[in-house]
Amino acid sequence: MSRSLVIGAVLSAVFVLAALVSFVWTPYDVLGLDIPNKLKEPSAAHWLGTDHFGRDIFSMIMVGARTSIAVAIVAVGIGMLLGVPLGLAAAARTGTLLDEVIMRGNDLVFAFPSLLIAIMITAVFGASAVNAIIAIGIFNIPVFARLVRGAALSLWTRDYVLAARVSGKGAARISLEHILPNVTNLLIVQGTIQFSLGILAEAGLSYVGLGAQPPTPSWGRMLAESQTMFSFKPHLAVFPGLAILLTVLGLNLLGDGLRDALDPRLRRAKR
Amino acid sequence: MSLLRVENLDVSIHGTPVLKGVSLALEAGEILGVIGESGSGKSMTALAILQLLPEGARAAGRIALSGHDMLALDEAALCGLRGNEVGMVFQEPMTALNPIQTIGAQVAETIRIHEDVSRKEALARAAQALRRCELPQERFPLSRYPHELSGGQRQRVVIAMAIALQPKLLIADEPTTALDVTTQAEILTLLKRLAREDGMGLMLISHDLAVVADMADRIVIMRQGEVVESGACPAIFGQLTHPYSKALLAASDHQPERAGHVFEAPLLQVKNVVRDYALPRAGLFGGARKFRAVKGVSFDIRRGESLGLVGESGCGKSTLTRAVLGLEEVQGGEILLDGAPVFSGKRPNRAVRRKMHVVFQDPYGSFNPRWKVGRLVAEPFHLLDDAPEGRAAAIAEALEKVGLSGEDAEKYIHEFSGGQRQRIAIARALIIKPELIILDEAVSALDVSIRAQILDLLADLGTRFGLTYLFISHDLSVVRNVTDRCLVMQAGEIVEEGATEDVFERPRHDYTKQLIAAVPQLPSK
Amino acid sequence: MLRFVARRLVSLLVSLAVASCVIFVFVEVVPGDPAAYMLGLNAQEDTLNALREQLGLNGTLLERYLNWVGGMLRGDFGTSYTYRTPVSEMIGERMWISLPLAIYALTLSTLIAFPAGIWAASQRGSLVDVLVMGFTQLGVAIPNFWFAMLMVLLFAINLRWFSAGGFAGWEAGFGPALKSLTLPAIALALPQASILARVMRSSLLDTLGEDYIRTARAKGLSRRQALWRHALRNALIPVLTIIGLQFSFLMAGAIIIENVFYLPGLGRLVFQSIAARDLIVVESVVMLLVFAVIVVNFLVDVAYALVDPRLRVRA
Amino acid sequence: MTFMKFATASALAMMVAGAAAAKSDITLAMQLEPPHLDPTSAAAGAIDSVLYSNVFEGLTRFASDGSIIPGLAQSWEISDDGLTYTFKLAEGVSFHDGTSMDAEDVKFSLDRARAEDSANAQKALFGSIAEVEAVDASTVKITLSAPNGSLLFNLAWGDAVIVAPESIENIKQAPVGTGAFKFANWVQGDNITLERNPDYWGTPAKLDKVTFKFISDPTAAFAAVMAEDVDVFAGYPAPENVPQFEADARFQVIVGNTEGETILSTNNKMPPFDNVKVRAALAHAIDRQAIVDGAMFGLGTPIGTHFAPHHPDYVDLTAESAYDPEKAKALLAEAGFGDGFTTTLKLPPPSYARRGGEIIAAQLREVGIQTEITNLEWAQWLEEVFKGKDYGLTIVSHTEPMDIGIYARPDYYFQYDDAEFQAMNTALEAEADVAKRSALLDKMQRKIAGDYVNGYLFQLAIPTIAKAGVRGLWENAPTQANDMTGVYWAE
Repeated sequence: MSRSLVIGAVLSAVFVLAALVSFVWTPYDVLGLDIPNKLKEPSAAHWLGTDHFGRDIFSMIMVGARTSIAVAIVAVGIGMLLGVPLGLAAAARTGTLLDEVIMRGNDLVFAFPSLLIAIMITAVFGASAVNAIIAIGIFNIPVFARLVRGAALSLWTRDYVLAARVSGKGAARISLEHILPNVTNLLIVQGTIQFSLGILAEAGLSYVGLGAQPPTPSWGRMLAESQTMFSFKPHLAVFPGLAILLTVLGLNLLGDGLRDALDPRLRRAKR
Repeated sequence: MSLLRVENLDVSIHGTPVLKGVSLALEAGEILGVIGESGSGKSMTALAILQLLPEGARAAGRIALSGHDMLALDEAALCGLRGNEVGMVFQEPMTALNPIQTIGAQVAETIRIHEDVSRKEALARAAQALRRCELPQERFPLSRYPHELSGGQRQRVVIAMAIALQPKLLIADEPTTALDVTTQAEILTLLKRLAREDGMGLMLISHDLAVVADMADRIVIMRQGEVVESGACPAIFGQLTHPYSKALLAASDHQPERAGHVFEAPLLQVKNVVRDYALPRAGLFGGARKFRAVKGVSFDIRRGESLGLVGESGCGKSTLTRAVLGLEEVQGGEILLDGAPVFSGKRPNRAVRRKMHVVFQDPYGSFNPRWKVGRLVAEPFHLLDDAPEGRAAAIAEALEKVGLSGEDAEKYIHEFSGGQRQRIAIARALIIKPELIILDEAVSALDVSIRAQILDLLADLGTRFGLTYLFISHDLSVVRNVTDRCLVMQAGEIVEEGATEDVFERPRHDYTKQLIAAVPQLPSK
Repeated sequence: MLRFVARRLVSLLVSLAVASCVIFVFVEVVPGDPAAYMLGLNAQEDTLNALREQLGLNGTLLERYLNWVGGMLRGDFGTSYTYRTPVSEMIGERMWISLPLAIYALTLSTLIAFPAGIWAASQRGSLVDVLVMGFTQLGVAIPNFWFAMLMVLLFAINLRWFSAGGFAGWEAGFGPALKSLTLPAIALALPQASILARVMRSSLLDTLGEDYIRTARAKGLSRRQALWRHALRNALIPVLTIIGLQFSFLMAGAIIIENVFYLPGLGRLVFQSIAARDLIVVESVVMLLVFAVIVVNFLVDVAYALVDPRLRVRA
Repeated sequence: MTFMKFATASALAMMVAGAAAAKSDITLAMQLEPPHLDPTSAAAGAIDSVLYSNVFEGLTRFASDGSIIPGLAQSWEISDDGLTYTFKLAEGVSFHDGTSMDAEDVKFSLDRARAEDSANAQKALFGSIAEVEAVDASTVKITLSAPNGSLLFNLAWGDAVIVAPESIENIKQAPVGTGAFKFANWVQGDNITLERNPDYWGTPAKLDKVTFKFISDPTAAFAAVMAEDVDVFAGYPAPENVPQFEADARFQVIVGNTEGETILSTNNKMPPFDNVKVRAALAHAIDRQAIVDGAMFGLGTPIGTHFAPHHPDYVDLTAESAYDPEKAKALLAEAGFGDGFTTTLKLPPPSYARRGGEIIAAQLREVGIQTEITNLEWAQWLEEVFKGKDYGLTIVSHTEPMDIGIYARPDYYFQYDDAEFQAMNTALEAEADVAKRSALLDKMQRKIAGDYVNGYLFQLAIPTIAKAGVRGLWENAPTQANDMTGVYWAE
């Protein structure tokens, strides 16, 4: 067990736990406002203080974790669900038109400035967590498609694939039985990394007001709303910021740790 | 005093010993052959001499290279010696050169590091060195990049680098293993010549007894990090004492017992088969270009027969194999197994495929690491329309046939050695009781002793189940020992065909003659 | 080499064509009537129509697309609905902020990343390596807008070393202009540098494991010599890719940072234009950015071929 | 923790900050940038904020207290039937391009504004004008189709300023007016600069140069002021910072009132809001003070009707809709919504709306009304809410002065259609007598309050943050303007 794996696992676990617990319990109700108690510094009553509506920041961070994690997970899910089959197909039919189309399509998506697209999507369909998910998810598709294609191409040259063909198996079946199981490690590793990127992206989007809508708490919006106040109430900006930083850090470390643990052979550049 | 003297050298990597008390000596102008199978520590010995051991390795003992105590010298001093006093040639010419530097620059570098000379002069001397390695500038300008050269040519560049400064000692670690037999012969003669010309000591490391036997003045046989036997060559072959070296010698030229009835009726018929590949389009509007890998090949295999197919890399034998297996459609001619086409109506003919299977070269690449052996072995059942009942029994049976046990079905492939894996591969081939088994370089990656065992197994199975073999290999000596008839393939064509014995004793085609001449011979006992 | 370039050029053109369609359709479905936005609460229907006519908002989708593309080919990006000035001019102005900012940030990140990555790789496992990797981990994880906020608080509000934002304008002189871009550039560069350093390191480690490094050592090169003469240039290829990606990201992805520092750059222009439904501006700028990305990637590919002779033949 | 260090550091910084030396130029920041510079063809208040009375002048104009005073028209006579107004123009007035301003220009401007194809956003202002004629170079006669008590008021609007036919062509980029400042330069997306007009007909401006900087983002605004990048921030967008600035010797804070009635607009045609009981329940469910404190950090005056408190005719009706959740629940029950209902709450960008929205949502939740909050850009808001009338509730500040008339427009976005009120409004428009107008206005205020047409929240206050040395700024904003003509630096 490498150091980074442990630290990463712990950090990530903490926030996932916080998110889960927030479903059943939070120190305070994050929807109930308490204007008289606004902008309180951290104290015994409010461990991380209160925001400009007197809401308990600790509770909001817990629920915020829920939002970020949910958005990121679904976004990565979309990326995998669509990206992996595309990558497998491209590799199975390499050199053909299909392959060409898929890869060019990927390049095209990559060519679009992601944040702008996110903004445009929300401009069309209105700002909401769902649209944030879509916006982030779209850009996960090519990531996985490329990853899988690359890995699959090298797997297709293996003799055991040839053996499977000799045993009369078709491309689809081989992709499923031989290729996919052998790229899962890669997927797990890349998955965690995209997950952390997703959290960062969600924070960015909700920071510019395109993420989850109020009153649902979200880390990015907590930062945005506290911006004008953090010069005299630093805790408003410090804690949500740290929450993002630590979660992303945790996931990245976890990703690296998994990479080394699962497969020493692929010490590849992360991005 | 001798040029190189290694005295009870111990090397351990992260604590695990890899060399145990290795001692050997090499005089100037002498050729020392170091023989051993994988894991014998022969390469580690070489690296130890250059002090290029991998990280975490520690060496004890004594290495004296023309007076220098290699273990005592500091890094700077060592850099001064490497390439200057001692040069080294590695096994894999394809990766041993920096892909983005010209061969000229890379050879010249050796000179410029050790001597303060102008770039111009260094290049001039690099040109000489290359010429000595039979890469004259007229045909191979210094401005060439590695990827523009063949494997043999690259190996020559590597050698040129090593001998550019006429070092006292040249270490060649499996310099020809990755090369075709004819190229191998050329490289070996080259090395020999250079050694003689410069009165240079040459340490030739190889797994192949024959290769060394041809060249060496003295021989060292290693096994599991120890020297088991050494002596003058060829005399030593007469008086081998250590059982391992005896076994090794025997295995190197092993002839398995084969008894089996060969019928007249052909099992596989290949009728002037043509196979084309589409090349990347020339330019944007250039039409699709084709490369013809197999040019109208015809041959038959009789039932119960073992047919050899020899040829050097790129001669088209792998392509032909895939065509025979019905993996790819052919552009001309037809392939009949038991009278039925393997490939009919755009799609492989499953009914026919059941009658043949294949064993590949690489024991490590031919199994899905995530599957249990049982599932791997059973994969060919997919060819049957209805998987047979008693699947488990069938798997166990197949495994036992190849000398493994039924329990092994529950294990994963990484728990097995190379030889065992090849047995599993054979089990996989046997499980649906095919008539034809295609052995595609099936034993090429194995150490000689293991190879011998596998060859015996194949022979035994052949007799017991009346199997027919198509034995594809670049290794002529093996083909000679295990086939009844053989085909010689060159550039997509069959240039010679006949009973193995005749082909080897009385080759008719020039190419065949070359091939056979190039095969290194063991001294007859 | 030529064939290689030609091939890439063709696919470049194709992607551009497709991209333009995607963008246009996308932007056209954005709800919201620019005219209504411009005339506001008490506007009357006839006035709105008059304005729409002026803006050429009435007309079929295809007509408008062809006009748009045709215009761009002639270098005419149309006229902004809200500002009523040629879009090309607006882009021109904003470009003089976004482009220098991107270059500035990229230079910073490269200047940080290369030494860090090389150093870490050359001393793998050492304290240096651990530290560099640690910092890059932080750099990758920190949300750059948050980082920006912290920097403003420290350097602008408290220390007053830099102005909190805005752009001095090049007419104010090179120094001041650069100064006003410094904090944003740092905010952008930090995460990029971290990524780049990591790539540099792992790519170097990969090449250091190659056979030809061993060959070089056998020639008598020291570790350091082998690294500089043989490993580095080979390791550059993946690094180039990232630099390419980062440049295009910096051109467009600076939106948030441009907002934090209220720099009137391209990203912010789009952001405002979408809010104002100034569709023609949105279309053109996004198209421009996409164009930039695609061209940069193309250049990167060509750069590969320059670094790696193998690619020159492999068309 | 490091932040504490920052805090002390900044405290020090504030102490050592020296007073600004007298300067002849000033940088004034505001949130919104004008789309273009023609006040007569767009609603964007930003245009007036930059140009009103600085570059462009009308016949009449607003004084800082909201009263109407002579502008380019030195004096006027109103016929007894109230149908003809005769304006005497100031002498020797010339536009910045040197062309002289005379009656013809006035006729041109007004006719242009009320023409068929006019793009004037406030066309209604000129609805009652039948004819404009230039009697002589310095006399203009305006004839009305019907008496209009608010004509002088209407003519003071930024949309009614006098422009010249010679320069109308490029007005959007290079505005040419008669004001004390001339337009100098516009760096789009960043700033607009004005220069003193040396040959101004009236009292010349004290400053040589005024730079209007556009900073939309509140954080950036805060940073800009704190870092003293700007001398004045008019309409400072983050009230939460006001206490900080008040505590900071470097700055003065001017909190002025505006014409902005901030209301919880209610879609009167959409069930259940078509039921007056439900609307009443809304009104009682809202705690105005909490909103003023939470959203505006104490800035702003609670209002009980759609009328500016600082206006002499204002009636305080806040008691009518006092905060009383229990009563609200009761009313809902009566209306048959005992267990509440769900509706939409669509919020435009300004913080009063976004923050106020969250607070109101929480308050309505208390009485069982669930709200789905959607944050909209202005363009979307205009599309969906204002034009499409696709909303349940929204929050917006109506900054047009004396705009109670909008309640007489049944097609207006909150769709209040009441014959009685419309009658009152027609009467008001025809009425010129001050006393009678007051009486009417009183009735109208009570009427809409009694019908609980909208939730009346508070009168928007604009904090203006300025360097300590700045003098002569308008305190209140009777119209959206930053009149810089009287501004100067104290020694």
